[in-house]
Amino acid sequence: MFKVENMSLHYGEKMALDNINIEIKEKEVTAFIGPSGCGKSSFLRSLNRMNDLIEEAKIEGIVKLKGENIYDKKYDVIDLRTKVGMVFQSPNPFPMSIFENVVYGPKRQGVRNKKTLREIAEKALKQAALWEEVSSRLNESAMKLSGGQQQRLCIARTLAMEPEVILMDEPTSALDPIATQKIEDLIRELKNDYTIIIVTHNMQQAARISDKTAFFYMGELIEFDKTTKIFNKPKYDQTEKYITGRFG
Amino acid sequence: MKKSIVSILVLVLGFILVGCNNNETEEQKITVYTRDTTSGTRGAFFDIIGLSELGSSNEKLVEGFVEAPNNGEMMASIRNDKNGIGYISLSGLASSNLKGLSFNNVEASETNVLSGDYELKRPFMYIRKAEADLQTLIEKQLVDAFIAFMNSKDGKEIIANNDGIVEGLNSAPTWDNIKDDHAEALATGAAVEIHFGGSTSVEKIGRALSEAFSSLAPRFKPMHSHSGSGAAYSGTRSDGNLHLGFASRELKEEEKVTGNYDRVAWDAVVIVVNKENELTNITTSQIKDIYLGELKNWNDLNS
Amino acid sequence: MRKVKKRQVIDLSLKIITYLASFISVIILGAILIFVFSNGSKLLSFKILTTDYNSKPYRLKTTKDVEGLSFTNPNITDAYFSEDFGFAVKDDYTLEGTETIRFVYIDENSPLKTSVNEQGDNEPFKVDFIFDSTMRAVYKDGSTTTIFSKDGAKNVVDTLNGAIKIEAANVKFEGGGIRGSIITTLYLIGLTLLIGLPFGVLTALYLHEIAPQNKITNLLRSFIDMLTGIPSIIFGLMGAAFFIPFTSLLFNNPDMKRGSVIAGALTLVVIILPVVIKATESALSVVPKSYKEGSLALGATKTQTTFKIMLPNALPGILSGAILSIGRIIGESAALIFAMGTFIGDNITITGRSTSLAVHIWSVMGGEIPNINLASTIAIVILIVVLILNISVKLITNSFMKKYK
Amino acid sequence: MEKIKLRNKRADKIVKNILLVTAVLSAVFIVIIIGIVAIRGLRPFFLSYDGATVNFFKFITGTKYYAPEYRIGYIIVNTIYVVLLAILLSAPISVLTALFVAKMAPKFLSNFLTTTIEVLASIPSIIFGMFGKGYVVILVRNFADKFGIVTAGGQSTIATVIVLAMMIMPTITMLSITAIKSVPEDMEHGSLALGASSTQTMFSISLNAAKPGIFAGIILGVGRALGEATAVTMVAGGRGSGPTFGLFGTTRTLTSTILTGINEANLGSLEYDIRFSIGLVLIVVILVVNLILNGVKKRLGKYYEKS
Repeated sequence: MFKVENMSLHYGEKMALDNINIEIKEKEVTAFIGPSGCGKSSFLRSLNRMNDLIEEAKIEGIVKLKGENIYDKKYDVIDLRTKVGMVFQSPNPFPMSIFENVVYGPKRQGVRNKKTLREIAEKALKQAALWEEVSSRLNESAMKLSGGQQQRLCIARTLAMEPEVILMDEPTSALDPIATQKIEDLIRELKNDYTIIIVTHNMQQAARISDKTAFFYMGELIEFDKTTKIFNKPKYDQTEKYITGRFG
Repeated sequence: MKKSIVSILVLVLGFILVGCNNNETEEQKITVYTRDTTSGTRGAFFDIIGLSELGSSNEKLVEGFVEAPNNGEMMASIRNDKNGIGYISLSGLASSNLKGLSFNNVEASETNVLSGDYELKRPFMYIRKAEADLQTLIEKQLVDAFIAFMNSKDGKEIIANNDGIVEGLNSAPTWDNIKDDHAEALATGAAVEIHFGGSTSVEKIGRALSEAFSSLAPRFKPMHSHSGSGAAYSGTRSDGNLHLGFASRELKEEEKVTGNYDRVAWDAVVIVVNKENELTNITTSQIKDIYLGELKNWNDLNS
Repeated sequence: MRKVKKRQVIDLSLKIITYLASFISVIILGAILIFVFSNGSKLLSFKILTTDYNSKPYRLKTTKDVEGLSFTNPNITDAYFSEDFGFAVKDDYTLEGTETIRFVYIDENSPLKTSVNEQGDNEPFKVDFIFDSTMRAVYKDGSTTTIFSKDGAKNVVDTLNGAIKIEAANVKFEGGGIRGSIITTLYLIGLTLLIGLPFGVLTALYLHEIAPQNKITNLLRSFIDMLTGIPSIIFGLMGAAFFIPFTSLLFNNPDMKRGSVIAGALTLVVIILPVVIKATESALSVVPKSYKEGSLALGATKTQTTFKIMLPNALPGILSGAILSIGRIIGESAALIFAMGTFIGDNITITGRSTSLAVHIWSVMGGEIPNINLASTIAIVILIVVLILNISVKLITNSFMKKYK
Repeated sequence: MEKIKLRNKRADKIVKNILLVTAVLSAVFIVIIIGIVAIRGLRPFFLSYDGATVNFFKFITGTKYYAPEYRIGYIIVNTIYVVLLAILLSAPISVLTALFVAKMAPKFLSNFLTTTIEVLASIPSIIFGMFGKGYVVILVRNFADKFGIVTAGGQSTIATVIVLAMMIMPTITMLSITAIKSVPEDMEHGSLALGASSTQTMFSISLNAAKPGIFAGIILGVGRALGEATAVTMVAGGRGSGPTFGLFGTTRTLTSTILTGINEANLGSLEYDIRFSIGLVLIVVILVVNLILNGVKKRLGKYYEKS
């Protein structure tokens, strides 16, 4: 799905990512772990060019999505974001009804027909395991939902775009354990249809739900391998120290 | 939310269209201008052309008439409206740069007014507040002196200088001969506010007279506030705020009851049109039809 | 690809509409400033700021017989010179744009220099006098001819040809200046701040520092907030119905029943009260809590703390409140038309009637022929003062904020 | 030491009471205002002015305004009509300007525009009136002449609407700018992440989320437009009858009726006191309009209260 070759990222003079090389397979859950400020979130945001919003961010190297370099001038960023959805750390539903939130994406792409919109909404909410809780009150304000429900709503609206990849930037750090559990089950569900890349502080979470794990440290990709291998016998001692919680 | 905004918009546009189409758009349509109901010029004008009931009510006036609150607005509107017709005081014609029409083939000039040939003749009158209603003696003395000055040769000269038509200019005594009868009024002392008001047609003459008189009587402090001839009577009643009110029309019977009134000068009402209008004369029946709405277009007039 | 194209077109058109809309405000400000400065600059001069509004009329007559005198013609362009009396006049316009005749030259030993006024004291004709009334020429045989100003300047000189005296000459020193209104505006600012500022500051101090946070205080606060919602015309009605009778009783002067400067100032006090209170309260809330606690900890009473610690630190806020009030006072028109009337005065007294600059514009624009030039000149004065006030408020609030950042 | 402490305590008490009195006094002014206007305003309906008492129902519903029956029914309709048009004209422009300044414009341009709007906001209403009467009215007249439409020298509803719109635009724009700037950034990122373009995000998210703030600005604008007197009187034309819906017909609002001819009216006459009744009606209209708008704002805001 993603092929990244010696990519680096600078915020003005400060170097955030240094010479990252990674390849992310389809329909797998890849977790990015590492101490805060190690650049894992910055890297995640480069995959759907959300870093473009920051003026002084400068990207070098190649980031290929299914063979095409997404930082190529001709590559349409809108098209990229319809393919690569993103869920943020704290839930950010729009100040509209639940229904409007979910169909927001498709509407912006020009889908107008009422029936298709209702279908998309139902499918996405079911996928996000939110349908039963909200099916009767779709016109109510999304702001009234609980934290966990709101996060699942954000996932639902991303799914409504039928993306190929879903990026998740510490999706459960703002949620209580029960809601976190629901999100993790949901991610296991989604694995069969979508490629998921998740940034997390919670190593148990990474161990539980991810197939592959990448360990970042000080802007460098230290180690990238199967999750079982990383958590049992990591190749580099930095990874081992971080996993056993001696620093970070 | 979007639906409600759209509905308001449609509603408002409907109103605008409804309102808009009652403004006729044919080229030659006559726009009729008139003064407000308090104006003396209006009263005199409608009385003389035989529509006196129009003097105080807009009931039968032509649809779409435009009301001007004073002489200045009337002049400004007709100056900017090629199809406009209205009436102003002869004393204002010179400075109005509008075209004055002759009435029944008699030109509106001083001689024709004095001789009576020009029918739209009307007096400039004044009413003074009754002595009993004045608070202080000095106010009475100042008003007496002012009226004496107004009727003196000097006063009449000033009235003539402001296009008022005066009789007996040369026979009137000069101020120097009569000023001794008003010694107390002309003495120095604390300023006394004397309020003038009433007709806007007489305002120019009123201000010129009061300005000249204030150089004669140090205590005399004139305050002018003119709104229309109607205020001449109401302003000089006991609760009114005027010492002396001017009217640019013959006084009604109930306005003469106090007996403190007289004529300042003669004036005339002249029918005016925009400079570009080729019309030069108008008859009584034509002007009546225009104001009643029977005659709507300029070309019907010339036939 | 067709769908992408359509969206880009919509996006572009929305962007263009937004660009255009946002420049409308610039166009409006530009139009207003150009209109005001182009119309107002003609009359803007030191003279207009210092001359009275009402012209000073004189009635003069020459005393000396002019038999056989003759004077040299100074040949002033398009002016008419009278050899007999040694003066030159020309057709001109007054400040208010009406036609008049103006004296442009009077010879040193012209008889007009020794003319006498109505009370008999020596009052010479002066250059810049205007003549828009009548005078009489007196001839050797005692006969007289009336000279009308409406017949123009040339006629004045021609009629005086061969005359030996001038009598009953109504001339005047031109008015049209805005000195009176400027002084009235300064009186208003002074009086209103003198009464309104302490009132507002004390109220703010009470609400913010002393008042127990309970229902009554909230009620007081909501009443004061309601004051901001009242339009200025309603303040005018209140001024006319409450302050005018109150002031004419206070000074027991019946002449004040049509309004006075003090009645206007009191009305303005009520208008600026919420402005001062809000500015003071916001300044008080920025002062760090630690100052207050420090003072109380040292045994100072509540009021001592308020006056010794809180008030001094809130002074910049109060100052910006005062400046905002000045802006409101200068700009106020509807309320003052009711409370002070629209008579433009010259010798300004607290109990007398005159107009502020804003109301001066109102009465000049309301006349038969609105005098745009004079109104725009006054508008320039108001705009300049308002701009200076705005800038100073910005400077104060910035420095005040920096101090506590 | 004891005496001083005693004196301090007493001084403290006295000063506190003085402050309380001033606070109560400043709060009492609003009661005086409403009271005075109400008392003087209701007099024409109860007392007789040399024989004429005004019938309240005719006063509220009539379509002609001249002595001695003062009917202001049509004036109320005119006032609301003019203010509504002024809002419809100025709100879109203000909101778009605010969006441009808050989101689209480069730094120097947004500073320049913000200063322009601040200067416009500080211009007193009398100068707007003067500009209206000296320029806008002439513009309207020339425009109408071109299409052969009759105007009374240009004084008309459209001129009033334009002047009012110019005056309330800065108020709405400034409040809208703060509202749009306070929209949380992650909401906008959320929209961008769903493949919405930056323009789409601005219009459907930034504007949408800022709606309560923008509406507050509009409510303030309506308040100012309803209360404006001098500028409106100079351009409205003072029509004596019937509600005017035509854009080029002269009109008359509650405030211009109160203000016109105030010098000539004799103190205590019906012509003077009727202005207080109109003032009372104006206060009621402002209260009602504010209640309605706040109701709409609450209904509008139902999507914003956090759970």
